[in-house]
Parts: sequence; C-alpha cells; structure tokens
Amino acid sequence: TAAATERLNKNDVARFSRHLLMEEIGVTGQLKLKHCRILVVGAGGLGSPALLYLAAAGVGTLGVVDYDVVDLNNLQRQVLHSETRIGIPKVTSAAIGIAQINSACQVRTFNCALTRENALDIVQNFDIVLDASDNPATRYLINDACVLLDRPLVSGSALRMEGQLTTYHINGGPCYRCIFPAPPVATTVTNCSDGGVLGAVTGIIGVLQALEAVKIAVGLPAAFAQQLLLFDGTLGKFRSFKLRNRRPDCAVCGDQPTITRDLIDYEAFCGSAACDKTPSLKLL
Amino acid sequence: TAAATERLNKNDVARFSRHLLMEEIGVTGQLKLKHCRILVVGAGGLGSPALLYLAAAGVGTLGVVDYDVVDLNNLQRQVLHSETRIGIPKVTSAAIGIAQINSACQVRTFNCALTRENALDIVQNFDIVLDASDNPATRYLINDACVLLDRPLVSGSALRMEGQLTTYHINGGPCYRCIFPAPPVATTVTNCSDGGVLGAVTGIIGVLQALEAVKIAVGLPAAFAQQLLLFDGTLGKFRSFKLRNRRPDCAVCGDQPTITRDLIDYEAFCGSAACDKTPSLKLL
Amino acid sequence: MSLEVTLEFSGGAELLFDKIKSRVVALPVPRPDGAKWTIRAFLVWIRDNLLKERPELFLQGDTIRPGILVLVNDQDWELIGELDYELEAKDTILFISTLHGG
Amino acid sequence: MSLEVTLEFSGGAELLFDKIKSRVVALPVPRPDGAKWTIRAFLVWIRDNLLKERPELFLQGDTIRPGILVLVNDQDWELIGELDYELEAKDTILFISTLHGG
Ligand SMILES: [Zn+2]
Ligand SMILES: [Zn+2]
Repeated sequence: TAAATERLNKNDVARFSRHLLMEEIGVTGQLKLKHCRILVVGAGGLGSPALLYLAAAGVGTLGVVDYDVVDLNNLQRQVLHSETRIGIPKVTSAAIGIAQINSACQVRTFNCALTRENALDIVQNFDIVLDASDNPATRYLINDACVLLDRPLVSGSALRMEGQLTTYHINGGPCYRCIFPAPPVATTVTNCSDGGVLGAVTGIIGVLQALEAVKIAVGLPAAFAQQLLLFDGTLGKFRSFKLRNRRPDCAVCGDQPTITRDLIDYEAFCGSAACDKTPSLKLL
Repeated sequence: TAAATERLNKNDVARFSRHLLMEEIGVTGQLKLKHCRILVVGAGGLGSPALLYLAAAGVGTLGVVDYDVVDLNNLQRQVLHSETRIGIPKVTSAAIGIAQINSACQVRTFNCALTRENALDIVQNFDIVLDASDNPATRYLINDACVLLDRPLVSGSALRMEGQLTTYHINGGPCYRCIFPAPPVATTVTNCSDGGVLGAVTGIIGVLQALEAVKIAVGLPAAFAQQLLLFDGTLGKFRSFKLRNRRPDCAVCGDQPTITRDLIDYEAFCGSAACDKTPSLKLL
Repeated sequence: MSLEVTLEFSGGAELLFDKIKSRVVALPVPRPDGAKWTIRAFLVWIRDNLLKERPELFLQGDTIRPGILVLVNDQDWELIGELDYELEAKDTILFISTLHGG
Repeated sequence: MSLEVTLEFSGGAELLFDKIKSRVVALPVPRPDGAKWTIRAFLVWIRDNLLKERPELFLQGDTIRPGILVLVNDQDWELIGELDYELEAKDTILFISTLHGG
C-alpha cells in the first residue's frame, strides 16, 4: 500500500481523513472511489442527494443523465439545484452543485433522455449505475442496458411517504426484469407530479443509493442485492425482504435472452412515455 | 381552508406543489411549516442534510448553532458547505447554502458554542430542536434546555458505519437523561475525528431527523418517540427498539427535578469538553 | 374453525383497501369445496370480501396484476410456489405496489 | 442441558468481542449454584467467557457501564427488570454502545 498511498495527493489525505480512519475504507478504498465512475440517471429527488454524497465521498467520475430543466417545484426536494439555476438544464445545475462540494470530481453530463439509441453508449463508460429516474419505461431501459453491459444497478424510488430500494444484477442475483417480467398497466402508475412526495423521503432513499454505490465501489458487500428495502415514512419503519433468484427465463439476464444490444421499444412495452409528465388516470 | 390558502403566496403554491398534493401535508401542513421555527445544533455531518431538507421543505425559520469554521475535511460529508467557503464560520456557510435552495427561509445564526449561559436564550426562540452535535456534554445540555422549555428534541448521531436516532421529550415520553442518567466515562467516547465516519451514514440520519421534524411540525405522529432507531450501514439494516418510559426520578424531567434553569456544568458532569477535538484514549 | 393470517399492503396498494396497511383476517376452514387455502384461493377471497371497487388495479385474471410484489413471511412468493402456496396459520402476506417516482 | 440465547453487540460494543455482532451462546443449566440465569449472572458469564481485555469498557461494578443500552427482545431492559430479569430460551440480548458523533 506504499505505492497506493502515493496516489492519494496531499489534498485527498486531508479531505478524506474521516474515511481514511475507517478500516472499511482506508487508503485502498479511497483510491478505489477515486478511480470509480458512477452514472446517475435522473438528477431529481433521488439523484440530487445521491450525487451530492457520491461527489463528497470522492468518487472520481460522475455521469448525470437528465433531459429536464430546473423548475421552482423541484426545489422542495432536489437539493443539488438552486433558485438561481431555475430554467437551466438539470445536468448543468448538477455539475455546478457537484463542483461546489468537490471540484476534483469529473462530471460528465448527458442533457438528454436515456433512450434505446444512446443507453449503451452512455452506460458503457461507467462502472456502477444508479436508477434515480421516475417512470417504468426508463427503469426497464436502464435495467436492460446494465445487464447487457454487466453493470450493477442500484435502483431507488419514492412516492408520497414511501420509498423502495434494491440493487439489481449483482453477485448473480436477479435483475429488475426478473422481478417484474411484465410492466405495470400505465393507468396503475402514479408519479410524483400526480401523487406528491415528501422531500426528505426521496432524500433518505437517494442517500441510501449513494451509500450502496460507495460500498460496491470499495469492495464491501452490497446490502441490497436480492433484497427489497421498504421505507414507510409515516411509521418511520424500514423493512427488508428477500427477493427471488435470477430467473433462467428472464428476457434479458436469462439463459436465452430475447433482448439483445438492439434493445426494445420501451414506451411501447410499458404503454407510457419515458417521463413523469404524461397525464393519465393514475390511482395507485 | 380558504383563508389558509390565501396565506400561502403564489410562489409557495408553485414551489411546494408536491407537498400540497399529499393529504399528509396539504395547504394546512405547508402553512404550519412556514410558521415553524426549528433549531439545529451543529452544522456538520448531521446538521448539513437536516438543514438542507428543512429549508427545502419550507420551514419558515431555521436556527443554526455552531462555533466552528468550515474545514476541508468537512466536505467529505457536510454537504451544505462548499470549497469556496472553507475558513468561514459554519453558520455563515450554512446560511448561504440555505439561501441557495430557499431564500425565503429566515436563518438565525449563532456563531458560538451552545453553553449553560446561552442555551435557554437561544432555544426559547424555536419550536423544535435537532441535536446534530458531536459530544456528550452538548447532548446533555441540549436535552436539559429542551426539557426546561418543553421543546421536542430530535436527536441523531453517527460514527463509522452506524447511526442512531431518537426523539426525546415528546408525548410524555423519556428525555435523553431518562435513558442515560449517568454520562459515559470520557475515555469510552469515540468521536468522528478519531473513529471516522462514512459520509452517507451521517446523511441518512440527518435526513431522517429532518423528516421527523417536518412530521412533528405538521402534526403527524412522531415516529421515533420513545423509540431508538439503529442503522447498521455495513449490513444495510435498520432496527427499532422500544425505550423505557419517562423516569419519575429523572434529574431534569422527573417529578422532583434537581436541574433547573441554572442548568449545570456539563463539561464537569461529562468529564470531557464540549467539542469533538479533545485528544484522549478513546476506544469505543 | 378459521385460519388466521396477517394481510398487509404497502406502496399505495392499501388505498384499495380502506387505507388499512395491516389487518388480521380469519379464513373459514374447512373451505366449502374442501380445498386448501392456496394464495390463488386467497386472492379470490380478498376480491370478494375486501376489494370494494376497481379490482383491475389489484388483480389481472386469477393472479396479481403486474407491478405488485407478493411477499409471504418476508420472502418473495416466487421462492415458495406463488399461487399454489398453501397458507398456514400466522402467515403474513404482504402486497407491495411498486413505486416508480423519483 | 443448556439455555440458548442470542447475544448481540452494536455501536462499537462488538469491538470488545472479536467484532462479532451476533452469536448464539449456550449457558449451562442448572447453574452450579442452582440460581437462575438473571442478566446479572449473564454479565458475569460474559466477562469471564467472552471479554478478553479492558472489562471497564463494558462493565462498571456488577452492571453495564454508562453509555451502553441493554435491549432484551427489542425492549429496553428497564421495562422488564434490568439486572434481575431471568433469561429464557431464545431471548435476544443486545448491547448498544451509544454514539455521540455527528
Ligand atoms: Zn433478469
Ligand atoms: Zn428525563
């Protein structure tokens, strides 16, 4: 580790002293973080805290995908943005916010929707992916891209007072499509624009996603592999559940996958658009 | 609620739409947040995310107590601060960070240690208090001030990979001193300067403190009253435990309290300084 | 005689059931047709006894609709036989509506 | 014969016990002196059998040191009799070192 020490510069040693003291991280772990590239899809309620904590932790390269611009109603929970940045692309705002806390972090911004056409090109540049998106079509797309490129996927979601978290496609475990082979009928999907969300609930799930990614990056066991974490903000209760194994008949991670690098039409598959702004009859 | 609606201005309605959609908050709850005054003691690893989410949620008045200045080694987890604000008082930096996300939030800064002399004067201006401090002496002081002024206290702590959270002195439940009548021997206390801490762990606890305070402010049941929440970041496990009832023999909230508005000498009581920078033999 | 199990809803599924997140239900035993209380039969019982309206938000055909996870005693029902699993006394069956927001 | 209980440590208390956060221990019954396995007796057993060094970081006199919470079956031991509580088979006893950092 003498050679490894030399690769943390003096500034890093001072900045990350609270990590270097920990046997779970130490110099080796901090170097792994420095060389790790993490992609966050969605710079909203989940992506904001996740990006903040990943940047603060010393992740060397962060990718941010978002097609949207900062809106006043985002500031109730999207703490990486600011009033003065209303109207500019979220990825630009995110890069500014990240630079404020850690200017050494390399930020790659993708000011676009993640699509069938660009997903593999984008994801292949990163080691770990966080799903901080807000609709089923994008969630299936991210999953399929991660499976095809063999990247672990830390997936969070939140609505109203509740949050959910699972790490997919890691250690031989299931992918999102193993758990949800068929998409929900569009009219049963509620998004935050319709149902609302308490900001701190997205914060808790987003920071948990950052923690899980940091652990994967430094080589600690993933806590949410093949596990579903539920957070009920009304009761203040967290519960964990064991999910099924990888399904040999999964369309993307199975033994004879039907989804290949051409991917599929995700909006048609889900019967809904890859954004959370489409009005529809949504009850659940 | 027609009159109530009028008191949320047009900007508030746009900004907090995701709260207004929720039956748990709505216009009434948002107005309660606007009129609520919350004090956060410590603008560090716990205070940073707590203040960010409280400001974003629309809390009208935030108080911040901290005697310290921003240091490079804070930025690994104290996401309310920034590189350009290294060297300035944390409370000043916090006020700048809060203004970025919500300039309508009134911030009262106390650039000093919380002491026996100033605690009651400061705390009496607020409705809810968050303990985001880093040492036993300050924790006992905050507790006693909250009991004497009858304020609920949302107390968080974190070290290495673990976090703890309890809400004290609420709904007739126990205070910190009911649970810990005797202070720990100073040599058994480990602080983050000695033991390190993973940034996201402080983030999770700090955001949970904000969530609990928001719920108390809007009149929802406190989730952590007479409950201890443990978070083990290594295992990704949360556990909750029922704590004891208020103790009739408690020195401050008991039936015949010995601690009154004169308070006590907390550093002598704990045998340690009210900061986390005192070197000592610390193992646990 | 009855078989008592705990029925729980989360993620919004409780909105279809009077917003009650957890309840104990007593299922009559033996069943009129003498068959076992499989989850398949339990879903029919839920539909007939608890689900007031819009069953399509909970069921699709004779199974649960896509997007709802079923957990029996904290385990994915896929691990224990899905619709064919036979309920036992004190089982906890949790239906979780998956969230997609961020 | 033995009485099996689960012994857990959290918050750093596990550092005094080979960093093992959870283990099942078998206590001999009947005890040599014929007395019950109270927590008082259990603390002595822990000190003699598991605590390698620096007992003052765990015990103070015949009780637990200030700053460590004791939870029996997820409840504060103060609710069930503290040192006088008599262990039962399958009890879980958790010692939590309180954190002060922020
Ligand atoms: Zn799969
Ligand atoms: Zn008390």
